[in-house]
Amino acid sequence: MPEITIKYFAALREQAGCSEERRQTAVASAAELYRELQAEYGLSLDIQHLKVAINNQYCPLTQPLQNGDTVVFIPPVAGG
Amino acid sequence: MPEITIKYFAALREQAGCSEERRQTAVASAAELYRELQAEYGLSLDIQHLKVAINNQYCPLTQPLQNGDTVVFIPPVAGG
Amino acid sequence: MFKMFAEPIQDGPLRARLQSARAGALVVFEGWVRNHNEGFAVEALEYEAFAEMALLEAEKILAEARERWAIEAIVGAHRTGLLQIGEIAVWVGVSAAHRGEAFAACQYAMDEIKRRLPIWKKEHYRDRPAEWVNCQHCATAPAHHTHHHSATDGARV
Amino acid sequence: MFKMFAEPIQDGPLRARLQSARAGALVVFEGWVRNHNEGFAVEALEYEAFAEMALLEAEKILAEARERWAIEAIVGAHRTGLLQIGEIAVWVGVSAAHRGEAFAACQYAMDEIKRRLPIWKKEHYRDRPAEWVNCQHCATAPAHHTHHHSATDGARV
Repeated sequence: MPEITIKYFAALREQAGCSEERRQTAVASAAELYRELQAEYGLSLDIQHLKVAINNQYCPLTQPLQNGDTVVFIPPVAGG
Repeated sequence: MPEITIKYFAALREQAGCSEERRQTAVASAAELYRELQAEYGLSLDIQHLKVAINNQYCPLTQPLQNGDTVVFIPPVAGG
Repeated sequence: MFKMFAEPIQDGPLRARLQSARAGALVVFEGWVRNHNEGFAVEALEYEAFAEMALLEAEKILAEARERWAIEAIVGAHRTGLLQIGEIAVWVGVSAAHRGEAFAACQYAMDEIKRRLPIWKKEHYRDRPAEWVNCQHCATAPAHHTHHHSATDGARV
Repeated sequence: MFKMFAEPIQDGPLRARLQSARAGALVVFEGWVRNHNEGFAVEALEYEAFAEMALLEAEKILAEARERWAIEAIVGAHRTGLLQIGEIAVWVGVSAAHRGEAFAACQYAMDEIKRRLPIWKKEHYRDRPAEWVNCQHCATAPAHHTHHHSATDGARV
């Protein structure tokens, strides 16, 4: 199974209880990965409010995952 | 005759050769005063490019002058 | 040049990058932590950044500004960590021959920084529990809340 | 508050007036002496002000800005005397709860300062005699020159 690195920030980091993890997963897309994580950690943010970055590039949520990818789910931003 | 104080700035100051003077004059308005000064000092600025302030207030060029008035002819500004 | 600061932003080195004998105008924006937001008393702010992407995205924004306006230089910075009232959270400076371009480029960069950088803030309130701005709204009232990562909803400045 | 400076403008005391725990945004504009104007190499600038009226008019402008936008504070300063390239000729700072108001008020104040304050500048060029900006045009080519005290004609920033 492909191994994926996931980084968590802000509310997602607090809910996941960690800032980074590696996991083996058979999910087909970023969206499916989020549902897997949501079930495991009880993440409260609905996927419709997230963006996803894979290897530091914004991608569609339907993007298939490759072995070695780093995935970040990005909650609504509030910089500045 | 009324006595008027005149202050000069920038190009007008250089042409008049002084920054302030008092003069007795019988002219009826600021515009007439400027023509008197222009004849005396060869001031190069045309009156159409000037504003006039009397006692620190912008006035029409037709404003009559009173004894004790301080008159400043204001060339096109270029601050900032 | 865009920098992330974990310590208070020092504007000296940032300003030095903006110096130019050809520049007649400097516009600087500073975003300060203020003591209220949406009616609640704020005591402190905590900023967290996905720094790698924030820097990539910030450099894109500065390049866009340089492309769109005739400016001499543009520099930015964003703070992370716990900030007290009055501290500088974000800093953008632009030098240009003329002031119209400096104002426009600075304002554009600020709008885009707030909209696009993956940076989040947690507001610590006087009278209720701290919360991540925007996120809690999404979690608790998704049906009535349609900002889709908007720049203004819950934004601070 | 608006001040005239015969010596280099020190922004510390000006910025201090803008501090406010309610402010989330600070916009500062600085007008710098640049090394060229309308195609000519400039070596220095000389500013002369009708100070009493300049201060009266400047306070009116700041009051207008406070009336039109929800801002916390607005402060300005203008330099007089001989300035070298890179020195600050004019300084305007605005603090506000939100950045849109701070940008708008700062830009308005700068536009009006350039348009309305009785302040003049003499440009000292590398390759030709010094001249008072705007005035010489009026004197030598009044028929082709119709700026009527415009803010942009021959203006520096």
